[in-house]
Amino acid sequence: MPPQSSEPLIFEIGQEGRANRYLEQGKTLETFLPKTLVRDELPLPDNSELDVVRHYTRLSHRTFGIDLGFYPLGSCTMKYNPRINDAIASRREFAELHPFTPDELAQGALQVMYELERSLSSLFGMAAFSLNPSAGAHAELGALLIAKKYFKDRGEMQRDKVIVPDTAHGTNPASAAMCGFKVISLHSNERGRVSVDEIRKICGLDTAVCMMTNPNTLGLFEDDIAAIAAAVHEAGGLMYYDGANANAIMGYTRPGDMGFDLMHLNTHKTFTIPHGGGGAGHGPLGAAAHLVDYLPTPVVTYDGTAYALEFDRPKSIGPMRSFWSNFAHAVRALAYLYANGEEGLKRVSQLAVLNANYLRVKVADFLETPYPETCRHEFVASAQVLKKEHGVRALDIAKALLDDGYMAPTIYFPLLVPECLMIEPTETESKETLDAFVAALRAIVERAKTAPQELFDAPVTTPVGRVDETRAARQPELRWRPQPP
Amino acid sequence: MPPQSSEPLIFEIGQEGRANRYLEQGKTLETFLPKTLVRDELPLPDNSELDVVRHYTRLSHRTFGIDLGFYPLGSCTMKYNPRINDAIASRREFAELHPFTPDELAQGALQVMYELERSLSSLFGMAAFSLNPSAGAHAELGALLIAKKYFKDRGEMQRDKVIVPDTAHGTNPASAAMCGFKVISLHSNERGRVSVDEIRKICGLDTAVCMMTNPNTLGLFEDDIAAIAAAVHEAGGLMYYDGANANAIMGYTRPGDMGFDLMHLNTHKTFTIPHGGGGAGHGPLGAAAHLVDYLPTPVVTYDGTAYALEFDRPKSIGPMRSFWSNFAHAVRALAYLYANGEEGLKRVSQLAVLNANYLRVKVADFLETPYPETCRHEFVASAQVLKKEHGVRALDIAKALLDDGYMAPTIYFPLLVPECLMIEPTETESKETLDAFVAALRAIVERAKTAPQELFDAPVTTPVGRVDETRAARQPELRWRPQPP
Amino acid sequence: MYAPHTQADINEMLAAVGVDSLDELLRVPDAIALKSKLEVVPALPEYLIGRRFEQFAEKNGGVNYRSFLGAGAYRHYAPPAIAALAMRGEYLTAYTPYQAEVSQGYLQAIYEWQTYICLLTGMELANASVYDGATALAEAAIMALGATGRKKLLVSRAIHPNYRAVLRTYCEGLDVTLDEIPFDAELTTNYSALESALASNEYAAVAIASPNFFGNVESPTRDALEAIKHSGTVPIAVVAEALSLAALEPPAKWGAQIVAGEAQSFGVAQAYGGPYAGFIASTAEHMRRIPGRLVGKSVDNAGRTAYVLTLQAREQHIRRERATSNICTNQAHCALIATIYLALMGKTGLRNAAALNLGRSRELASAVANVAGLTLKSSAPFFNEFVVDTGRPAGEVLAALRERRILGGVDLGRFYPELKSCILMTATELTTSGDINALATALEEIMRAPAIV
Amino acid sequence: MYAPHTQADINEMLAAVGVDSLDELLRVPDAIALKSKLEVVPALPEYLIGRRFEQFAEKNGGVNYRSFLGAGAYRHYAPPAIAALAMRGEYLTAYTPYQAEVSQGYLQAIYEWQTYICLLTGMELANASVYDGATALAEAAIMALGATGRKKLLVSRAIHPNYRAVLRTYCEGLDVTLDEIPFDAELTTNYSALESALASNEYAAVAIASPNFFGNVESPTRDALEAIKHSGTVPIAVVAEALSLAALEPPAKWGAQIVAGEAQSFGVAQAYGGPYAGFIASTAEHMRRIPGRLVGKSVDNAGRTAYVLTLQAREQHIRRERATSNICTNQAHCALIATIYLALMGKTGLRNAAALNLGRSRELASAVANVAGLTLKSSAPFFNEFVVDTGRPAGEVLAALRERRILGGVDLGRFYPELKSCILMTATELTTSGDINALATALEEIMRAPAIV
Ligand SMILES: Cc1ncc(COP(=O)(O)O)c(C=O)c1O
Ligand SMILES: Cc1ncc(COP(=O)(O)O)c(C=O)c1O
Repeated sequence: MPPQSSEPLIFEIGQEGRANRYLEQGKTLETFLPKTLVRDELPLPDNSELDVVRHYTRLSHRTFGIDLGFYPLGSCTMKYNPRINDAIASRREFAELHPFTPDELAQGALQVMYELERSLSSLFGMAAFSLNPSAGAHAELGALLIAKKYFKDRGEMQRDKVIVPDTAHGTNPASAAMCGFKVISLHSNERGRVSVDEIRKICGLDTAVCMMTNPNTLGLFEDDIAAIAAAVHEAGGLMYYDGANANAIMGYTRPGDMGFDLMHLNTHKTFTIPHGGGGAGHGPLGAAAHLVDYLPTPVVTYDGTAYALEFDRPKSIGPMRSFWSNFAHAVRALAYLYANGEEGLKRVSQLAVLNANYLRVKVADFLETPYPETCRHEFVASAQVLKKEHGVRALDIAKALLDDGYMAPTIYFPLLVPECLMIEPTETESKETLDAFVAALRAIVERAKTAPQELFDAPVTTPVGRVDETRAARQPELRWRPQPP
Repeated sequence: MPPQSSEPLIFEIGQEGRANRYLEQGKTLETFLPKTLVRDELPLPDNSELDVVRHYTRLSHRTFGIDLGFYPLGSCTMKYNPRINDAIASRREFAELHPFTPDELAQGALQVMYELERSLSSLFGMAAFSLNPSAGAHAELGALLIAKKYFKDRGEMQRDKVIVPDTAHGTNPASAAMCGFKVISLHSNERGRVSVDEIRKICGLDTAVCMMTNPNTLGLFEDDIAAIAAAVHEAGGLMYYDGANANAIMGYTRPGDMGFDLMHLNTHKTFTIPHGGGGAGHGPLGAAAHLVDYLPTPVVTYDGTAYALEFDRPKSIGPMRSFWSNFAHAVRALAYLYANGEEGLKRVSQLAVLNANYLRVKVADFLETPYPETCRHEFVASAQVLKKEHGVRALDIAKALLDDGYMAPTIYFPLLVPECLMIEPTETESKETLDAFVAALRAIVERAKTAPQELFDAPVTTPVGRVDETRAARQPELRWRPQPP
Repeated sequence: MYAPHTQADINEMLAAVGVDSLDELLRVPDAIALKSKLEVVPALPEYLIGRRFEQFAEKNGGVNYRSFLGAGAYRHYAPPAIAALAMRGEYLTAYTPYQAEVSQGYLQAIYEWQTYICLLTGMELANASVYDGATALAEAAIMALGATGRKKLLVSRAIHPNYRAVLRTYCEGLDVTLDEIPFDAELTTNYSALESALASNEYAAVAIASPNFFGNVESPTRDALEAIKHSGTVPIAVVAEALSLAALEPPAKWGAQIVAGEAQSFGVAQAYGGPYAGFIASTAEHMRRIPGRLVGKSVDNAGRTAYVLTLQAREQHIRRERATSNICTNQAHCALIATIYLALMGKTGLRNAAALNLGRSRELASAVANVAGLTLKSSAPFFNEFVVDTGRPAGEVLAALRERRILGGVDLGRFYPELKSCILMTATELTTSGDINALATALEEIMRAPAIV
Repeated sequence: MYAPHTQADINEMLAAVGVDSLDELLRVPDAIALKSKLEVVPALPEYLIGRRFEQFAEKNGGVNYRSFLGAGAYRHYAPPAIAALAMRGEYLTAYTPYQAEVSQGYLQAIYEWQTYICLLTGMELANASVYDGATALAEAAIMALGATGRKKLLVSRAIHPNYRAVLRTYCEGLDVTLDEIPFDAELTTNYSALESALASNEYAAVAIASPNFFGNVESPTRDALEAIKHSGTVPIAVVAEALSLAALEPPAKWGAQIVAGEAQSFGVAQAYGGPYAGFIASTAEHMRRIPGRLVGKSVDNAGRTAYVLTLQAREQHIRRERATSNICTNQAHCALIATIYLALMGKTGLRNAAALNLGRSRELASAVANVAGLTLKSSAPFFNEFVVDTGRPAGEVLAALRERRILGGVDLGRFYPELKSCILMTATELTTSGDINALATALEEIMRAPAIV
């Protein structure tokens, strides 16, 4: 198609009164409400269904998703989103079920949640999960609220420190702060890992929680995890597992076995919930036995005959969202579990790790890989040398990849690696795709040396060129405004 | 998105054994069949679901549809395809209904067909419709088979001529030929119409059928149609109405009232069945009372209690397709009728004609319009002058429009207008869209005069440039071939 | 109505055109002007349209029955990925790809479809689709008539009765005689009858279906094939259950020159009979006689690979009454669905699906054969359907099954007077053991009762 | 499993990596290695997954009942065009648009969403979504806490109980005190209580919902508004039924500085509670405290309009523990759905939908009020829900309705001990007269019988 040079805003098209006939014609608002309560203007555009369809179809052509190409966004596990999951979640018996439907008339939904919860608990070695949190960060918050309540119950309210490695995702410290915890940032050692000694050094009576992900965001397995957990526990603290990288461990080890007391999962990562342009996610929150009573409500129970939502849990931190769960995503996640079973999930992790290592060794050929050892589901490369020698940054490489039809890797994270490119291929990509990506990346690195300006100018084939972020932040324009008449 | 330079064929990707797990693993074929019957090779590619999704998503980005922009393809009525119709047709109670389901268990489907049939009969003044034919051309064939049988029954087998105006669509003469009729091509008069005198002159004892569309493919209403019909009838012939242009007349006149004995509809035109890249269509075939018994089978009946498929109709020409109808399209067509009702359908024709005339007067500003009078749902313009003076043909204009994000009008049809552009906007386009199209076309005509080479080179922004049709025809490559191993 | 016009738009546009009213624009001579009120279904807002069709849907109770129906329309698994792709607006709302430059995606998909059909049938070329299996047979016959200049057609009586009926309809127009070859006791084509019929050298084509209507795999005898060759008759293979092509020797193997088939099995909804996707494949010699669209590979003005509609000189919009066919709108979208289905299933998946059909139908056959009073009518190898003789009017047995919410199959008496006691039963990969057991139990009960007639 | 690897691929890749086996790549210290068998649901081929969930679906009988449930999740008409667009793969399979150049479509859609929320609420700016209505309230409270530096919050007890419960959960983390203002007999906020509470000047924010949980439109008194202003408290408006914004004066009108709301009503499926789309809108002064993503308009290197994520310095991935919120993944796709819904409905359609809700709910209210023994608890103007007093345990009445396949509404005793005899009943544009008559008839019957307790 001819690339549309630009698409007007929906507010810039349409005509008042160009209404679609979805409903019958009702009476005026004033028939039912005192005039003083009725708003007198509502400056929204009226558009024909055709024009709306065209608008959002065209916008979709300006949007890159996994369905269009390789999406190696590190830490985000952008794997294939099976269409059966959407088809199932769209069934009216799920989509039209009201959250206040009495339990006995929602047994199917409750069973979905129960089977998912039980499977996750077994798969990750937790006593139970709550499906309440809406995403990973939300579950982190829930976990820290649990920790806070737990220590309060134990009369250990002095525990106000949360240990967060420097490789941790920004949500970890942010969640800690939302619970009033002080964040202790922990430097990774030269192996890119948390060192037991460091942990032992900083752990103490003020330690509430140590938040870790394993493998960490460098893609490296924290092999001292058992000792770390022991140290934290010995100091009286709790271990929290950030499950964003769970795609690397299934069938090989479990957070519960590593010594974690609490954890979350991002089902939108590990279990193929479509990321939807930024959400909605789904963040099941798991707890070991001693913390199960604190999980957010409601929890799904099964008495051998019927499933039920249990709200009355005195120790619980309470609910974290309007209604029970991002249920449609629980449906998708369970469908994915059924597509795999135990063996399949193990295979998922195996091939995710294989793909990452294969990419790693290939990329190491022409880009610095600061941690040249077996990685798990992802690895980091660095453009530090390129920057020094040719002025080409990770950002430039990222933009050049866009021109080749690839989504860019995560860049500038984790923070400890300068000019970082964090690459996570996932298991659903084929060797051919990886080989093609390597070839493209190699060519870009070549061009960085011979024609760096080309990379500064990239991307050039995309609907727009490099966007001015500074201007956006300096002169924020966050909305369209109606023209004064 | 970066425009993909090209997309490999599905046969050029994949690996043997890269299988998706849709079904459980069965036994080998040889378990069930003698080895001699089992084929030994099946050279189809195995691809992951992800790769298939990417492939056809990318191909969709290289495909223009109404959803992406204005599609003024004359004679094709490319109006908006309402999504509710697809949603309804996809319901499992329709989509999974087997054609041999006993009538009493398919009453809903039969009622859909019955309501559609009754509505069409009333709307177009026919005694009955058969929903059997699969598209317009198929219905034409059915109509001519009816004529043949009718004349045979009447002992008038000498009637072997079918009169077809030169403005007629190619399917008309082609259908006539498939029934062994000789085609008499009739020149339009200077008003772009069939003249009664001509008709009187050629009608006679050998006249079987006169096939006309009204408005004709020039978009002009055949105002002498009653006299023409009378002349044909007087000579003992039958009148056939090609309903491709029915979008122009609803609520104003009916083929039955004009004197037609047989007619078809293209529900994929008038009633918003998605054209689907070339089909499937749906071609209800209508007949006046004296020909009803000849309609193809089955016909849906209603006895006041139950609906039934009637097969036993001794005079019928028989069935024209494997099963009853393109039923999913009958569902869509009926849904569209419900969205309109009588008043709405009249409005459809009004606004289709208004849009066409508005475009006509605007385009007449800068392009020759050979018939400068009120048109109906479409009109023709001509690039004859541009060709003479600047060498720019209708084809070049069409290709330049593609660069502006428009589908090209129908070109080089009808045949009697040199360098013809046949433009049908339909009623679902807004004035703004028409104005923008006019501006684009005006600019192209300007460029034709000032920079004709630009038009010869067009299109330049599309996934490929002008395609070599001659080479395709001279060295036909109609398929991919496996590489010899 | 879906029209975007405000009253202001209309006024402005009328003024631009220079008329006062819409009625003025649409006026027709008074004699033919519509005067009466119509009887069209009433206008409903969209949400009520949905409800109206929900009511219709609820009256299609058959979809909730256990079903052993097949006979030309098959219940196969269609992965949801198909709809997610095929229902994309670009595909749905495009028309025939006349403008190749903005239709490369669809053109390529059709080129892939043509290739899939070639690979499955073993033929040299295939077209972009015809209406369905029955019209594919009719169009194939027309190709043969044109190629031979003869005026007679020969078809096996074991071809789907609906296909033969459609061919008969077409033959009336073509002034062609249609003769039928009987089938033998094993419910396969009687090849010696075929041989003798061909002795006259008068037939343009001979058509054989495999699997035939009874589900049986046909194996034309050497002598029959010899007779076909000798008589200059064009051999046409008919394939109504395209999934069988994944398992059985392709028609090219026994020398078919044209294959006429139905691709509904490849992910296309049963939809009470349509739309489906007919296909025609042939040897190279028939290239210029093949009906309908053909997509060819070419290059653009920069030498890049590009696809385009080609050999249009065969078609009605160019050749009018001298065209090879009148077909214009075809079944492109169904062909697209089938193409995506084939891409998703792949060779491995397709062969496995075929194997499951073979297995399930054999499971069904032995369950049914175990019921006292029921016999399998043939011992020929079959694909996924077969004929059961009930020894009593089949309609009676089927009605009794219906009371048990089972659609037991197709009553063959409907098509073959001599098979009034027989049912055509089908099992696919979606037939469960539960279905089969329920049917067997029901049949046990029914067959224990004495026949009514 | 959806992984494409053939054994040959795996072997080749292992060799390239230089290890012998997959186990070697994934090995973990023995102490933590998984040794036991797991209890995960079994693997099924895709067609059986569909069947499994069909079984689950059939056990959600509630969807087939006549329903008068609302209370924060509403059944509104969602035109099928929404799904056709929103479920397109580009939207579905994108993530947060970090790379603006290949995300212009989604960025623009979110920019449109932000604008729609501003236009509907009358506020200056809006974010790209938060999890849902309840967390929107919590995040709004955090904004106010930050803006004022205070440690107390005041909320009307007529705010959705679930929202208040979530706020309570958050307050535990924030070490903040949460106080509630009672509602009066008319089931609207007691504004004199509000006034007195604010006298202390200790509250960071005061939150009021309109329509409130009982469906009633709130009209803060002049004195109350004065008190809010005077006390330096941030006024937060809560909107759980966003469709009401099409009919009622926007919260900006009474001086709300932050609006926390739920956009589920805009075409988002009820889906047993999620995912929905929370939104936060505010006056300009709170711009740098707003949580989550914000899309801004900018230009590209050629000066063309371009959209981009902006003001990221507020966010956790930049600011870590000093971020305004921890939110990362939000509810973008639900916001997209709502945006498309709003585009399709338009001003005209939205106002009409609101009018139909007003009308239907009044029809329902009078039908119910006509039943002997039932009274409407309030005479305040309401949007599409209202409270009915049954004079007996509401749970009993609802159970009796359930036996008649009716979900009569929400038992308010669940949340308010003093309203044990009350039901919150909702009608939307999809509630039919048939529904209302069926409910009224059932209630007549039920209320004729003596109360059990
Ligand atoms: C390592 C890590 N932790 C936590 C999160 C936060 O999860 P969510 O975005 O679901 O809130 C992410 C997500 O991007 C992450 O990558
Ligand atoms: C005027 C006219 N007649 C007949 C036809 C043939 O109809 P169909 O393509 O449905 O077979 C067409 C379609 O293009 C047409 O435009």
